[in-house]
Amino acid sequence: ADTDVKIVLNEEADLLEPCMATRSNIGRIILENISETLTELDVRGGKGLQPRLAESWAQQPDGSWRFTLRKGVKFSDGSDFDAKDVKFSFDRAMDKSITCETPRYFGGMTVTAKVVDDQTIDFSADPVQPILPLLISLVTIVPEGTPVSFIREPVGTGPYKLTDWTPGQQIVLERRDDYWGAKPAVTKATYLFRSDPAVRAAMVQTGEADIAPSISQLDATNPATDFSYLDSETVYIRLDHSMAPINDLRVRKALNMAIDREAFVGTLVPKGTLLATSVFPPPTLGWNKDVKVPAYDPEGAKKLLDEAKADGVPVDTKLTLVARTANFPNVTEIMEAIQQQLQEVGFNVDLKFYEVAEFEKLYSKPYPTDRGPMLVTAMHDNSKGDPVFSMFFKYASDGRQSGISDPKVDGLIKRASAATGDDRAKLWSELVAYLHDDLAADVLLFHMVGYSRVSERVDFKPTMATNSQLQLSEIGFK
Amino acid sequence: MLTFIRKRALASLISLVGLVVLVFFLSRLTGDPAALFLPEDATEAMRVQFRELHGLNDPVLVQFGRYVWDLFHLDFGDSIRKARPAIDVVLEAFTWTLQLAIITMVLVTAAAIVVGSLAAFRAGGFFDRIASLVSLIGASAPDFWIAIVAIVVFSISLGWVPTSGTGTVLHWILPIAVLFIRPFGLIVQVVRGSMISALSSAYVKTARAKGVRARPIIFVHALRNAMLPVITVIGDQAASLLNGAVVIETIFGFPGVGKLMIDSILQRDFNVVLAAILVTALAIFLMNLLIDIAYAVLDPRIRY
Amino acid sequence: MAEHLLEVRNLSVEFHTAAGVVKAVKDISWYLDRGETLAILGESGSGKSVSASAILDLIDMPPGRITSGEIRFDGKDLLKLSASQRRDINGRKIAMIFQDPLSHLNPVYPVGWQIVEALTTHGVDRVAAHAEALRLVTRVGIPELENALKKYPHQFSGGQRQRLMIAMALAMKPDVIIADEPTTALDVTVQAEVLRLLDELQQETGMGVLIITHDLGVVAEIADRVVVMNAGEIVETGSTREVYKNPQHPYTRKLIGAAPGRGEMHPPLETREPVLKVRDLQKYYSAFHALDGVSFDLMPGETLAVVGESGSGKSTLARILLRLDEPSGGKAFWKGRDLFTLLPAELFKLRRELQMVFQDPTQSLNPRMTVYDLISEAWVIHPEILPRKQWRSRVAELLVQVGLRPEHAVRYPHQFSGGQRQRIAIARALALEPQLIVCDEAVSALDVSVQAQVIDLLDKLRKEMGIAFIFIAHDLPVVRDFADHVMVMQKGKVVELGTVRQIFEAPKMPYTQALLAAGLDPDPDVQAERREARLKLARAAG
Amino acid sequence: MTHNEAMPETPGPITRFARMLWADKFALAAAIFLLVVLVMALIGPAWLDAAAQKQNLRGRNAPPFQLDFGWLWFLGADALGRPLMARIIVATQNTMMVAAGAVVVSAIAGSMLGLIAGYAGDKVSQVIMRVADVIMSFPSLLIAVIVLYVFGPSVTNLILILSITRIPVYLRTTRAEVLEIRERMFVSAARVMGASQKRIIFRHILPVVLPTLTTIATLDFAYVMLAESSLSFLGIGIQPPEITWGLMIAQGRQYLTNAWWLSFWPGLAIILTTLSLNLLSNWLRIALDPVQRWRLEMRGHKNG
Ligand SMILES: Nc1ncnc2c1ncn2[C@@H]1O[C@H](COP(=O)(O)OP(=O)(O)OP(=O)(O)O)[C@@H](O)[C@H]1O
Ligand SMILES: Nc1ncnc2c1ncn2[C@@H]1O[C@H](COP(=O)(O)OP(=O)(O)OP(=O)(O)O)[C@@H](O)[C@H]1O
Ligand SMILES: [Mg+2]
Ligand SMILES: [Mg+2]
Repeated sequence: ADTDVKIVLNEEADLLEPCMATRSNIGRIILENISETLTELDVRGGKGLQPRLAESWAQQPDGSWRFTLRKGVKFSDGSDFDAKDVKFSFDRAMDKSITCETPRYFGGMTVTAKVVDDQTIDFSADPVQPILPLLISLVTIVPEGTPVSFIREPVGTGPYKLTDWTPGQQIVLERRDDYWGAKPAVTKATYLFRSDPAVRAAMVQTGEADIAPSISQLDATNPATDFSYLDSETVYIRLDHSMAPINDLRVRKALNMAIDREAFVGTLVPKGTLLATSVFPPPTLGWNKDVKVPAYDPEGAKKLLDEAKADGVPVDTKLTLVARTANFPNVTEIMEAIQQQLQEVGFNVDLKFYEVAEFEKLYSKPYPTDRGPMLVTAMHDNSKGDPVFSMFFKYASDGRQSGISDPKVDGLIKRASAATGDDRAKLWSELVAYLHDDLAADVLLFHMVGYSRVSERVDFKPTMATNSQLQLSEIGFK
Repeated sequence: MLTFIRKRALASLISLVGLVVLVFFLSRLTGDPAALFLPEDATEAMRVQFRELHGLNDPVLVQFGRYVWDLFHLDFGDSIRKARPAIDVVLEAFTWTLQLAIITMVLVTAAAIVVGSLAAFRAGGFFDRIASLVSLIGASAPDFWIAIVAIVVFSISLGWVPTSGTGTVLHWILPIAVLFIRPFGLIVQVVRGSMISALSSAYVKTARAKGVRARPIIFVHALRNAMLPVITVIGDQAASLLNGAVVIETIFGFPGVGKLMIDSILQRDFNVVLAAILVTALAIFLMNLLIDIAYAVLDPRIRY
Repeated sequence: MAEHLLEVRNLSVEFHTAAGVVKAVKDISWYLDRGETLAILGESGSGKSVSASAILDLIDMPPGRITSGEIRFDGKDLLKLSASQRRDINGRKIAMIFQDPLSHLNPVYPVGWQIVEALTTHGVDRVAAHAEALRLVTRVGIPELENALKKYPHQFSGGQRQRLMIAMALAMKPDVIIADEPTTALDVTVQAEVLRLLDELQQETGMGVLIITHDLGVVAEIADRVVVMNAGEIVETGSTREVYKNPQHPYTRKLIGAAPGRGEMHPPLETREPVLKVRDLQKYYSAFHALDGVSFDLMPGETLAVVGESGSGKSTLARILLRLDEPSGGKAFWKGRDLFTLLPAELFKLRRELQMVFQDPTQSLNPRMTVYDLISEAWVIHPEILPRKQWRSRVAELLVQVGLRPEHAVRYPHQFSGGQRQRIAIARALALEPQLIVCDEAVSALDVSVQAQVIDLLDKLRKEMGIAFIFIAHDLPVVRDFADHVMVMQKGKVVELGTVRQIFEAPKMPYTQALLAAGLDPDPDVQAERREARLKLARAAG
Repeated sequence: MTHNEAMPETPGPITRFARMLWADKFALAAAIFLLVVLVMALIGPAWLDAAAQKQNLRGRNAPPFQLDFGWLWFLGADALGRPLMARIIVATQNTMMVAAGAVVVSAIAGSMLGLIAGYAGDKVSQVIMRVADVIMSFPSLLIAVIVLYVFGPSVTNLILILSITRIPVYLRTTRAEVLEIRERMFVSAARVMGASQKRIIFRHILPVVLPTLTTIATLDFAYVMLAESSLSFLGIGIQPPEITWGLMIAQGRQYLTNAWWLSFWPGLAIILTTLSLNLLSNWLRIALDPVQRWRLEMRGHKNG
């Protein structure tokens, strides 16, 4: 029918497990389409955290959070939605016998849910969590009694229900008539899967699909259908501060100054790409607009290196520039260019590409003991609106992917995590500035831009969130 | 012949067992599925829990014992990523691959034999030169070129066929056409070479003396004598199709076993890898058996 | 002047080779009339087969080239017809029996299929063709009929293959049949049958027969006229009688003079310790007994001729003695050692002492090796025989000894005539200086003059070096001249074994007697008398 | 008497083959092209490495057929503005090393095993063939991942992986032919002369199989050159900034519709190399076959 859409994605969902909805290939299909959450972060209007299945929430004096739930909500299997479902869903997602993604957001704290009545539920966290409502936006709600193991046929409260899944071919969602909220325009959505970006773009062109998220910049040639958007991914080079010569500040600064970031934009990375000053992208809380991208200054870099050398820093040591194959578009060329730019100021750089598993060994702790000084190029995704999802892992002394160990950083992270409101934003900003300007903790490169192709019959504007979710209710027809 | 098949089946069974053992142990040397399945910022607790859940903490021998035990009960284990029986996942994909392989190989075989034989009949002639040139260029060009150019021309510009996917007969045309090219080029060359010698044999003279027409001389008298290397190469090409046509599957969104296998290997989804290898191996073993029988059928001088 | 059925005028054929142009046929002319039999006699390698091939458009051009001439058939010049017109004539109007049946039968199809095809190609329907094929193989005397049609060429004996070839050629009852050495591998009784069959068909259909042969007896038996070729040219033509009684050209005279079967028979040998003892040898092909208890002794320097029915197991015996096939039972001792239980190393030593000349020379020569390589391979394998320096001269010497020329050394097997290949095979066997040579129809494709030369050579070697021969042959005059002992075989069994004199002068067994009686005499008059007598007998019986 | 004078002196094999090569102009062109490739492989990196590595983002994806920057830019520039011509020349060495290495290793190993399997006893043959079955059904990517983890990345390992997967074709083809050829009479004749198994295999059987093997090998060249790049993404073997033609094609893949020259020229290089090898192997097939050789010998002499 005219109100059907076809969406072509780059990879098929392995599962349709609600508790794995934070994984993009699953989330783009089910998040807020089939499985809803209590709260929802609005990226489109910049309105911050919005109610979804919860009508409101407030922090209790003891630091716990009370959520008041929406009435008259039904799951697609006909059962009613109440606080018991919420508790069940949370406990299920945190259960040890199922390896959901949810626990990763609740690391370092213990959270317990307590049903107050059918429409009310309390979440208490130890230590107290100022951003608990934000974290709760990552917990999808399933009906009580859902098996505590991965499922393939999700039941949710969302506006759509799963009607067909032919593995390898398609997934079909159809609109529910008994949805609690406003009726979306799309009646039926068919998801198709093609790994080749050129083919995805072509499918919209030939009318075989209506929406193709993440096409290649090169194929985005038609302004009428192709949209670019900041896609919440940040590319940076993680530096290992425990190794000479990288343990020297001058060397790290030189690394930063040696790279001509501007030159990449519009060439190897698309126009619109932002130069990064932190590992999370701009709309996130605490993004610091005062921190400036280091100027491209090869002469300055050389000078710094000379100084360091004069002080006995072994600047000639071979540095290994590590990257993951096919990590982001043009990764090979970008890395080759960076290698050359570093070499031009006098670094001795070896370039190495690794497959995911091998790369993972170098990227995450425990690092191999026989590693030399490494520059690990990685891409990090944070579309959740708060730096907490990045900073601990990337910079805390015992952060899993941290290359530094700095007491001041540890302290700031701790404080910021516990703070709320403007305070929180300020602390994060301070941390960003400290990392960037004082420590030169790593070589931040780009906030990446994604391209989507949307057929002209469909009214849809991709956003930063399109990477991880694609709400059918946001799609209209022209 | 029957004893031959029986002996052969037994030997194949042994190699199948060998294959399982080999793949099982070797694949476990290649890293930890936990790191790949879990998000990069997963906590250590999650990792431990994951390994526990999938029995990856046990000694490898225990894991192997368990696997074999399950295998005896026709249980190939579950896919870690897909949380469903590995064998279901594999069979789904393999059905597609099998169809694709069979259709392609039938077409390739027929076409390559005709073209190769005709090329050999007038070796060095115009047809020979053109046929060889075209088939060789096709066979040595990168397959994604052909695939993408085919999509641009036939789907986007001409709109004759859909770009990709499955469903209708039209969907099959491009993938098969692209898959066709390399085996075609190779087999044309092998047929041609083999036929040149066969056509200069004395028995071909006899046939000419009998007044046999050119066509039966080529396709009846000479061809059967030239078939041994040809069916071997056909078998080889069929085997690589059975192992999955990755580029085709990737570009045309064809849900075959090739991409499944690659993804599973890269994600260390061992149960799927093992099941996929077992299934394709079974098909390949069977095919090789048929080919070996075909040798003896084609050439009565061959004895086993 | 009336048109002849088939007429060759001024035909010349040459071949291109790496070493230059070989003029195989030089300006020859002859004709054949309806109901007539023309025999082409001539030296081996004189262009007989090539000229026959030219008639059927079988010469590969290039490298071959018909440089001049006409081939007129039915009023048309064949050389000017289109390929498809010639195809229609081939097999239906003109058919050919090839000299070398093994390589000329398609190895991967049952012989029945191949005969049927000769018929269906020209429009006979399949069922009728099958019945006809059955009738044809019956007429050429193949045993186990129905089953035989399903067998493959390699499952037949040399003579049987030749008969299948004949059946195939006769299938369409052609106007002209070209028979290239059609009886070389046939024992005399079968040969007689085949010749009679040709004769009958000729009576029935009035076909013309062109028979290429070196067997003067065959010529005397069936030919009306004779053409004698030497070195690519026709040196003499005339009626059979004329040519035999009054040969003009020296080559013809030499040929007739060389006809075997008139020399002294070998005196009995003094008994010595046998080098080879064969006891109760058995060979089964599933239920079929190809060899059924064969025993004999062989002394050094002795020639044991093995004669007998085609398909009686002679080649099988040879192959088993050389360990090319495994016996199903029995024993054989070479100088006291059990041949069949030798270890590989011992076998290797033994290989030098035992050699074989195969019945199908074409197939036994590696097509990718030059004659020089083929012969000198013996010394590569057994370097102790001859220092490398002398290889070239020794190859040349061997070639000359078997009647070839040293310049042939650089050619490849396919560039030779049937008889020439046979001689290459003999030269190769001699190169090893063995103590026993098994000759399986080793001289059957040679014209009598060359044959005599080769036999003389073998006899000399036998005398001088004590080489023993197992000489499988069907050509009784040759056997008579060369053998010490004769073993007569039938159906896998030895029916009679004795000295030449015993066998030829006082044969005991009826089969031996029949064999001797069926022998042909080179003298056309003698042969005519015998034929007359036979006819009378037949009439009396009928 | 001496016959030495009488035996004609043939021209030495080199002049003979040169003459035959001259007679086939296609093969001659192929030989010259391959010679050029060989020279490039030898001197390319030393000669043009600097030019091939020099990036120039302003000249990125510069279109071909312009001489503004110099002849090295005649084929255009890649995504980093490096001249494609220089890169193709420099890449020749790595490409040839890997491709020739893998093809030669697999062809030799495969055909040797095939000869053994075809000629040796039942047991040995059964073992070899079943192992080949196993290799045939072992996905090459898995072999690659395993080798990568067990032995670490290196060019030798890359060659090893590529060749292991191609062994079965050669093996099976060789064996099939041996089964038939060993029944031929000239093999019996050689046995009667006391030829050792080695001699029979190499002197009598191998020459008959060889042409088919070279035909397969030439096309495998193309296959290996393309497959190599798909393994480099695992981090095995040749990696940027080192280059091979396969890698260049892979890198140019995404530009196929915008800047076709990025992958076209290296693709063309592969096609031309394969084509040349094949033309040459077809020529060799005829040159080595006495029955066919006239095709080459005639042409030189007269317009036949
Ligand atoms: N392809 C060829 N290349 C070169 N020479 C050839 C070729 N074919 C035949 N010849 C030569 O042509 C001559 C005639 O050969 P042909 O086969 O006609 O002899 P023939 O008279 O049938 O002899 P035989 O009685 O031995 O069969 C021979 O000297 C042979 O060497
Ligand atoms: N491979 C085989 N399979 C079945 N039967 C065979 C096979 N080889 C030979 N025979 C049969 O064995 C018998 C003896 O064959 P052999 O070749 O020894 O005969 P021969 O005495 O040499 O005859 P000829 O004089 O015709 O050459 C024949 O009847 C033949 O049909
Ligand atoms: Mg002849
Ligand atoms: Mg015989």
